[in-house]
Amino acid sequence: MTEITSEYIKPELMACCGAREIKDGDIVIVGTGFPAVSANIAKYTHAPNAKMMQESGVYDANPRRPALSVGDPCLNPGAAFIGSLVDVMGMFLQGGWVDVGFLSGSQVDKFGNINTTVIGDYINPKSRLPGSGGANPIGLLAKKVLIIALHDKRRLSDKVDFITTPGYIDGPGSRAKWGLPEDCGPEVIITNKAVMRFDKHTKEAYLESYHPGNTIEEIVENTPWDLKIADDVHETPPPTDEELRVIREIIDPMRMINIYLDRGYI
Amino acid sequence: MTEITSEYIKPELMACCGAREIKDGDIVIVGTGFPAVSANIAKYTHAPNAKMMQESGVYDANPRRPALSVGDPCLNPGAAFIGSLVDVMGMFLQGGWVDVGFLSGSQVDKFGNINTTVIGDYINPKSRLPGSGGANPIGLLAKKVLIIALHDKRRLSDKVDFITTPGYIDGPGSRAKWGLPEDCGPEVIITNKAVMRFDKHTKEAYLESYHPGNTIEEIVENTPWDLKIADDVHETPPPTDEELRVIREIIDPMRMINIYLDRGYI
Amino acid sequence: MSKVMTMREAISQFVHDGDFVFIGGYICRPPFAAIHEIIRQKKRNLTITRSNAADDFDMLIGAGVVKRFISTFLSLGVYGLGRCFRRSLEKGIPHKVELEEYTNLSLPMMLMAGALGIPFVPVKDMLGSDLLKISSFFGEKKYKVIENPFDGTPALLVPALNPDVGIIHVQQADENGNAQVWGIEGDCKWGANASKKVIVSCERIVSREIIGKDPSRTIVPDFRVVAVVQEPFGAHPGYAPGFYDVDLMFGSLYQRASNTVEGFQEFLDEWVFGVQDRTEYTQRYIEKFGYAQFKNLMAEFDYSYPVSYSY
Amino acid sequence: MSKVMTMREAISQFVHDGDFVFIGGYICRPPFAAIHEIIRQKKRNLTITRSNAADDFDMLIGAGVVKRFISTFLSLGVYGLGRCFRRSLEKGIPHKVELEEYTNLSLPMMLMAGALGIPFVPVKDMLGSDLLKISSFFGEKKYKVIENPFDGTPALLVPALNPDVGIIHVQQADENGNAQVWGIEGDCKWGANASKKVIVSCERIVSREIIGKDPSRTIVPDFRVVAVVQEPFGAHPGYAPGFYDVDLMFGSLYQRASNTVEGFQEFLDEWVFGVQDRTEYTQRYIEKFGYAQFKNLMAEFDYSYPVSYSY
Repeated sequence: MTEITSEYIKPELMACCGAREIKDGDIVIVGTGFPAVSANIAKYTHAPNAKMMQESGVYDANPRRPALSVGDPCLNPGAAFIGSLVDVMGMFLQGGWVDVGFLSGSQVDKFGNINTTVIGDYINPKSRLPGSGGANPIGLLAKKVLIIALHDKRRLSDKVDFITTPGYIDGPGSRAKWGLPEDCGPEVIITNKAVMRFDKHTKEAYLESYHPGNTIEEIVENTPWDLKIADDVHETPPPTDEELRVIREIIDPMRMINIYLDRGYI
Repeated sequence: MTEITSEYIKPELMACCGAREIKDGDIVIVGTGFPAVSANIAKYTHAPNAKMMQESGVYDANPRRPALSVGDPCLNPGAAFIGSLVDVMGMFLQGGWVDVGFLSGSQVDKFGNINTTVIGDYINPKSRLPGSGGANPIGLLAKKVLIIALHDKRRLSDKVDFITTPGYIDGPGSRAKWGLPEDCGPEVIITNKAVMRFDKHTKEAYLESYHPGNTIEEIVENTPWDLKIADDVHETPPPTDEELRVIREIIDPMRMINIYLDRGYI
Repeated sequence: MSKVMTMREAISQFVHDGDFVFIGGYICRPPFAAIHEIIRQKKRNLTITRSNAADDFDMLIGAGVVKRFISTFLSLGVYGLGRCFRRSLEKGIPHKVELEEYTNLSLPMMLMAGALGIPFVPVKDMLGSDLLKISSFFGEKKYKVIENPFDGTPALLVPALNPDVGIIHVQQADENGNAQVWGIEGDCKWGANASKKVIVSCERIVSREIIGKDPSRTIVPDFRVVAVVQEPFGAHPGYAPGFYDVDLMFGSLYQRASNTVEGFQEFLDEWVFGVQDRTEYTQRYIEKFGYAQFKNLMAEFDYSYPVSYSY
Repeated sequence: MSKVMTMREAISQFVHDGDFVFIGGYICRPPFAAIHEIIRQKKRNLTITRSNAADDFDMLIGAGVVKRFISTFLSLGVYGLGRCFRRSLEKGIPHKVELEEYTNLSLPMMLMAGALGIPFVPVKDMLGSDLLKISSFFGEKKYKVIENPFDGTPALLVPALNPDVGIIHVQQADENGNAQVWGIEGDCKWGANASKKVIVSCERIVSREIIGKDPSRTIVPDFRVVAVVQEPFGAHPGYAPGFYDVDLMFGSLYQRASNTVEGFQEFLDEWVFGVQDRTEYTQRYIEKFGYAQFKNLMAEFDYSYPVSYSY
């Protein structure tokens, strides 16, 4: 039994921020890392009936180690349903049954557009990224999208180089132009410094809360757009003892979450 | 061990006529009754690599009794593949992998069009029939279609009341008008009196062979169109001892084929 | 959060007059207990659908609960034609059901499209047939022929279907509704997943752990399911692989009864209205035909080999 | 009519320069033995596809066998980005692969459409994204936006794909090619059935009787299959449920090697060109890393419950 202290690492706080966006009974499509940890925190705390699926074809897995990919072997034994990409991405996601999707991106802009395709020119890229994978359909078809990003001026952007996954595209009304429902789309950007929520009217991300140890000034400085600040801006509530217990004892006893420290989530 | 005599009943002869149309390695979509018996005769004689499927989702079943429907329980244990209607009708048939389809109909016309929908007016039917089921797609999408019918002026017709399953529709060129390949379509009508084959040019069924005991005159008289007669018209070769042995010992030891006698196949 | 309830509760809560209902199974796993309960509760004006309909759909039509039928086929198969179906269409008894007719390719594809959340799907059948000349309550929206924008050839499109409720009978499900099937699937997976809510009738309720031992068998996940009803013998006189054989005796008993309006009514009075639920139905069956006959239907057990999903 | 042969024979007979090849699996059951053999035989100008590509596709690109890639994603996941993929696109090493990019919804749907014999299928993703602004060798035929003829709204259509050959690795198959899978399916069923011919690589060849004990597990029927190759450990360093775990050690070994052109070439020289077949590969693995490491990858066995299809 791990002794719980109120000390925590940033990735734990970020995972808790994600968990708090999940309601009981939500169907959540997750990748690996944060999303799976977040959804599991929710499941083991306030949302016991939340259920997860992975795009590879798995629903309600029972992994005994944190999955390292959406195709991880640990997702197989004990799942409620295993099928195909078409089953999960077509029948469940495109069919309209997914409440929450988690996405991360190498570049995220103020309207929640995400770039996982290319930095620089498409034809002659400065840096070629993996591509959409499941991100584009998750971003368009999940009812609520939670975005995870590093908080700096390289990862956050006024306008992404390439819209792999549309958020609110060019702002209010843009989704409707494409026949996409206006009430779906990105909900928050959870970074290693802050939680930024999307304004219902302007569709732009504003500062909702700053993480303990981070300041508003620091955050504004590291955000490439003219960041609006909520009237009730506040410090992000730190992980509760219960949340930390769940992360450390149930979800990730091997502390695989530490790899995010190396990736700059500090 | 049944003693084989050269005596046989008409349904046995008709089943053999069907079997002789099947080539080794053919994929055959079958319903019940004749089709299944025919395909099995072929499999146990000249076409050991012919394989059967049923529209309900079964491929290469190993029934230990003749199936009474395409959903018969005996089709389940031992099959090579069991899936869905979409698997068989979509993935295999529409996908272009079925060589031979068997159909029967309450009304069949000279161009091989089949009616299994309605006798009389569609809105106020004289007699309402079951409908297409799998017949229409089998008729359109199997490379070769074998039709089973009773030989009288009620069942055979110059023009069916309702085209449930198109054969050559109005004759040469009609299938092309609908974008259907010209080299597919009905091959023969096997009746209780004769084998009528479709002319490659006129697309009309002509008399190829008369069954032992039936005369050309009788056949012409019971055919409602101006039946052309092949230059080499001949008596249908009776079932061989081997064919009868396969029917009686392997495929249908319970002699369920006798029910066709009651249905007029004499 | 258990969704286990009686069939009476499930049908009463989730099947409403005027609903569009998908009913899975064809001889294999027809949800007969649910069908009897729908008749018993005198639902009205239902639209029903399935590829290949049989005695169950004939009975629903004869009982007067059906207004519209999106159909491909209705026959009692080896027993002959569907008598109630014919009386409805030929003589308007008890009333004339409206038909929208497709095929065993196009209708399953329409349910697949519904399950996949796409608005329509191309199909290659029906072309050149009179099925394209008739339409009923779908009117102009039965199908559309467009120019394939990729190559200019004609393409036939059929619309997606999304029934209000799907009803299937399966071998086993857990109390949340994860439903598992082996053997002929028909259009159960696509039809159920196309439906806005699903009622799962099953031979046996099993634990979530048992579902997790073989998750590739699950055809409907629990979040699509609103009710789970344990109904052993629930597909009779159809069959369930691994549980019982088709009951030819009872099938032809229904066929003979349904030959006349009176006979059909007597059949309903005895087997539907005369019993409260599937347990009483089975009791009556055993009392009337003998336990030997009942026992004779029970499947032999021919084990598959276990597999492992572990790593 | 047995189709059993060696991987060398299968790749040599059925994969030709310039072919369009579907390669199933994503960490789960990637057909690595086939992939190594394709590289060993120095195939050229292949078009390859799968939803979610990983180290296997990276290796094919690095080895120079790929001309075109119908893609959604390529990453080494936990190990990082695909180095050969990046070198190809950023620096043209060994040459610049042409990409046609879709998503993990649209590409599987395109393979499904191909398997179902329909010319195109509507999808609801990609709208509003720059994926609709780029096209490569498909040109105008990457997608079409039409007016949905049923309701006048815009509908995005993507074309069906029919690869020349599909290659999958499965748990078991019979000698004619009936191929059975348990666990994550990815796009193996639709992708293989969309292909004109299928090469089945499997952990074990079983009798037709064993297939028949559980026919609902078959994802590809024998008549679609041209070659059956028994390749135990054939998905390594990916995994096969019930057989072995993913090999993280070897995965990061590949990642480190592929960081440089030289390292990548040394990796190929050792693990692809330096062995004749999967047997020699496995021998080398055990000699180099020890039997304990090999044994450690072997799956624990966690039995499912048997079912019965009988009546």
